[in-house]
Amino acid sequence: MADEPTSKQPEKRPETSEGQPPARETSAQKPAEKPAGEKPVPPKKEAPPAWPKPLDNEMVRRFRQRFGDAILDALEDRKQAILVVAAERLREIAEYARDEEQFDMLTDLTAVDWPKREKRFDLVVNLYSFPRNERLRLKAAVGEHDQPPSLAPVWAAANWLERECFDMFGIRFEGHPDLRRILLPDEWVGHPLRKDYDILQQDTAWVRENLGIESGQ
Amino acid sequence: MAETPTRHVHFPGMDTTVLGADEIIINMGPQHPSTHGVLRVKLHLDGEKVIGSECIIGYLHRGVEKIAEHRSYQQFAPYVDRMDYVAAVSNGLGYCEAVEKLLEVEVPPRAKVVRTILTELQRIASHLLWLGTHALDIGALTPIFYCFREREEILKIFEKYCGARLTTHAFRIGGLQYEVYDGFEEDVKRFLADFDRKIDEYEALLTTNRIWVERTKGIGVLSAQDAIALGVTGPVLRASGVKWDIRKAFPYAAYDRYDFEIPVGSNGDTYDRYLVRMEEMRQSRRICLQAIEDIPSGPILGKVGKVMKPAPGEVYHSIEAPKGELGYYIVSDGTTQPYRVRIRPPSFINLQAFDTMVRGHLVADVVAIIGTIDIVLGEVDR
Amino acid sequence: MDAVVEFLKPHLLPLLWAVVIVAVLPLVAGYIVLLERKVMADIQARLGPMRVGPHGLLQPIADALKLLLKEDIIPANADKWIFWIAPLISVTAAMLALSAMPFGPVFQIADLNVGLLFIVAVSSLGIFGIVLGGWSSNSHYALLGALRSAAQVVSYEVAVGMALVSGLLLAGTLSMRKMVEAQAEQGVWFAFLVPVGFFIYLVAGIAELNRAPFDLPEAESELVAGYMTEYSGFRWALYFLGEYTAMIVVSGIGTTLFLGGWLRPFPNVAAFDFLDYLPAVLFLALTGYCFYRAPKQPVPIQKAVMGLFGVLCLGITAALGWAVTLPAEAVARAGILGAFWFLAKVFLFLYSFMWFRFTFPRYRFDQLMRLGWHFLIPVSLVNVMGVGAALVLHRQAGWPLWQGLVLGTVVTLAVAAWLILVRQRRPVAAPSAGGEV
Amino acid sequence: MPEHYIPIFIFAALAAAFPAVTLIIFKYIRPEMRAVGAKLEPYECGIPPEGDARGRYSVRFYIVAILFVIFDVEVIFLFPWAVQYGVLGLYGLVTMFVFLGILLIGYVWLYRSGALEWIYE
Repeated sequence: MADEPTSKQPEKRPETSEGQPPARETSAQKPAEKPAGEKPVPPKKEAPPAWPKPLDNEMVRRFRQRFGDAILDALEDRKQAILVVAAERLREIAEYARDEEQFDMLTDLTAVDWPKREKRFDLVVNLYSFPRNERLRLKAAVGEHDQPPSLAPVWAAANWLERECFDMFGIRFEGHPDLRRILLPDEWVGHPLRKDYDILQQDTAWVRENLGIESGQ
Repeated sequence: MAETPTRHVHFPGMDTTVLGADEIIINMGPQHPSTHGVLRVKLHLDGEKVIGSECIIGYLHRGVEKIAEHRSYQQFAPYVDRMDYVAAVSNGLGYCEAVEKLLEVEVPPRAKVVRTILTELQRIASHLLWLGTHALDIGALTPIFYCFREREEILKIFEKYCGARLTTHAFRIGGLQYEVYDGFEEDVKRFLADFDRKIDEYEALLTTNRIWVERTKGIGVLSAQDAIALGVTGPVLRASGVKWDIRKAFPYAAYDRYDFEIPVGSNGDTYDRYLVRMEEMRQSRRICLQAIEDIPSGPILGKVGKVMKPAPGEVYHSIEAPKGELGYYIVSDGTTQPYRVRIRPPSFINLQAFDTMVRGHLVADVVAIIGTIDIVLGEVDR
Repeated sequence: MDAVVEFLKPHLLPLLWAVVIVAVLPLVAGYIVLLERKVMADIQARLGPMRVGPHGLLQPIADALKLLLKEDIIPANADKWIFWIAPLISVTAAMLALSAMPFGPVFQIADLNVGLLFIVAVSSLGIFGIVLGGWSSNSHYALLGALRSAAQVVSYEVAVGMALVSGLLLAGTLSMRKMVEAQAEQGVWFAFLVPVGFFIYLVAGIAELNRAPFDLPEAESELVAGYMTEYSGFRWALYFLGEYTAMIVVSGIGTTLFLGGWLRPFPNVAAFDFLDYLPAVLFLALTGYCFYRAPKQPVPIQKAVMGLFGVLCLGITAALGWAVTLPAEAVARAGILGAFWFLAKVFLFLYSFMWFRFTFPRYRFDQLMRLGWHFLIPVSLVNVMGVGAALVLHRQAGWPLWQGLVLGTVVTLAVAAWLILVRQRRPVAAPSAGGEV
Repeated sequence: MPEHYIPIFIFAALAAAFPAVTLIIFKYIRPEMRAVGAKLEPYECGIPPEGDARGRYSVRFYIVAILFVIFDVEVIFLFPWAVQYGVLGLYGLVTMFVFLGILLIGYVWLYRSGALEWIYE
């Protein structure tokens, strides 16, 4: 299997600074079949527009006016609006977005793990507004032991999405009606989508315990 | 007969609370004929009436999102076919377009049109499979064979185009891998020419059938308000009366070039969802007919390098998959591998509405409601 | 020994027939299953069983062997004795109902003066097999299936009874044989005199058989296999045998009371005498087809089997042809031709059962109960009254019978239409979605 | 008259014996296997069932059973009436109309009280 080498060392993502992960050293973790094909980087990508750009429009101003410091940043990335908000006030902001800004549907709720950061998780909430036909992304940094407010009271859709988020990242949402694992068995150890989750060790342990055989990995 | 909304049985000396049946807990699934795979539903029954339900999922969880973090952008593309395995082409389209958006690559028009045709054929195939299994759940044994007969034609086109029938991996990031084969247009045209009549055939079996209507009307009603709150998308949302389709809201591929209608229902019940999907098949046919007449010439692959290194950043892109909004949220850290791929599976989120839809109905309606949501467990569990 | 022989002597022919029924019935049931699969395949645009024997003709035998040799599982928590005996009840009850069934004027085990009552009573016992089997399995699905089955059968029993009464009013007898003779005398099948009764009998009969679209006790998409969920191997096959035998019974009653039993179409019209030759010609054609297809089979053994079936058909042709040549008053002629017509009508019923099964979706349980209690029972009640009134008008006031019957039918249909309209004004599904209970 | 039933009794014995005997014979013919473990569990989609299946059933089943007793007995009364109808004539019609009328009143009462509904709140 050509892609074996990458899957064997999953948690060695180099990351130097916060927020903006730079390009990884090229040669270190290349899959075997592409040895040095990295040098001629496509020229068209030489000077891409430096995403993300700061975003400033009417809506962002309204948010800023209403929530002040809780709106940490407003960005535009590939023509998509992103609001970076304070996790503690997420529910308030969400309620405001739903009621005043007409973002009536919660499209998606997920997280991204940045283990090197002070607050390692980015909670990502994708919203959609039917009347405005617009999308908005809320992002909030959440520490490993933080308990961000649950959005389930705001959108019923958040229920399972937050359960999945808890299952995969271990983020505990405060005020969630039924925070249990959803995809993995209840007795599962660890949260797989964290960057430091060791797949092989988990797999061997689970297989040994539950099936009574040695894992073939 | 005097009409009273609720009827009570009053037998002297009989207290129905004392005489009530024990609450029965029944497991439907994971190995059950009509839970469409490995869905497990725990039903709390009073007699045959459902007073509560819980979906237990994850039996097919493969960690697709984790796998993505250890594959390059191109390597991951075939994996998405395994999510909604009855609509692999749509999955692939969503993923490719998301990465293209991340790379800011322009896809040539020819590729866009071919993509549109194949995706719409896939929508028809997916709806056909849904229709067959849904009808089978409700006890109509015959439509599924007719549906498979037509679906077979579509799969044959897929097979000729890219060598696979189910998990096709039909598209490449930036456009298409293969030029369409000789006779592609004829094959598609032949299929489409006949297909309208075939839909009439299914409708003749079901649409006005009294039993079918009784089994589906008023069953699993989802109001527009509930549907939006639950994040439900796709035909389920449209049947509740919300006219929203990503093909119109955020046109992707070549959908902005074609005329088509978005069918909507009014009651949000199982019958409306049935009608919406039937009409969607006709509209898909219409799109294909327009597209196949005029496939632009030109290259089929945009300017993408062999090595894809999107600039750091993130993108969310979604398409109207047969089941609903299929979204990909991809975070790039500037390397050849995605830092995080989040897949917004329509089935997963639509399935959440199951409990709302099923309460107060009978056991027999449970299968009708599972069928009407049109879930694929490969996508729910990922 | 001699005393026993002497005792049995008057019953020799019936006893022979009894042995034949017991011996042949499982085979017949197996071939009905094959027929059903073929009909299903035809409706569903495919071929059906084609592998075992030419055109799958040996499939029932292969299935039977497999089921007989299959592992026999009795669940640990099941009530063993009841679990053991339940399918036997089902089969025995259904078979016993055949004992008063006239397969033609000769082939009848016993012509009871309360024949119809006996058949209805005995065949109703089959429900015990289903309920006991479902209960003893100690499985939720089986229990729900059994309860549904019980409620369904008893609900439709009433409608079936009423529909039969409307026919009985015309026949004036409970003896199965005399019913057919009454229809011969009056020169018309009762289905044409009481069409509503016949229709209700057909619908309620299907419901009583737990056949689609009323197959809720074993609705596979909901209850997996209903009351038979825990049954496997031969016990499961016994339930199947019981079910298919019951199908023959219900078809047999319908044939006898409504479709003229063993009478050929237009038995009293000499111009239609050529119909007597039809059976032989039909089987001759079948023979020809078998012999025509035999050499085209791919494997020698299949050729042989096809040929064998050809020979079988030829034998039947010979029997039917021989019967036709006999004088009109010969017992053998009436017996053989009668058996043909009776079975042909039974198969007409069976075919319609299959046809319905592959065309209609399944009713939901409350809808099924509503159809029974809110529609069929009142309509059949009115129908009985209508037929009764028509007969009195005919006999006492001298009206032509058909006028009264048409009047009665029109009134019944009006009531039926009114009931449908009342039903449609009501909400189709009572429960409100999303409500907390 | 009873001699009519002799073949039926013999047939009943045959019909009951046939499946039972087959069942017993093939018990010795088929390859012996002893089911163990989960095979002996009642089927519940691969999940160990919760609770005993033989709980208390819904009261509706009992109502249907009672209704059946009432109505089916009436139908049985109709059988001899139908057979003797030719003899009874108008007298039979009137009496039966009265009988069925009473039954119909009961039916209407049941209908309106909702006892014939399978679902009621």
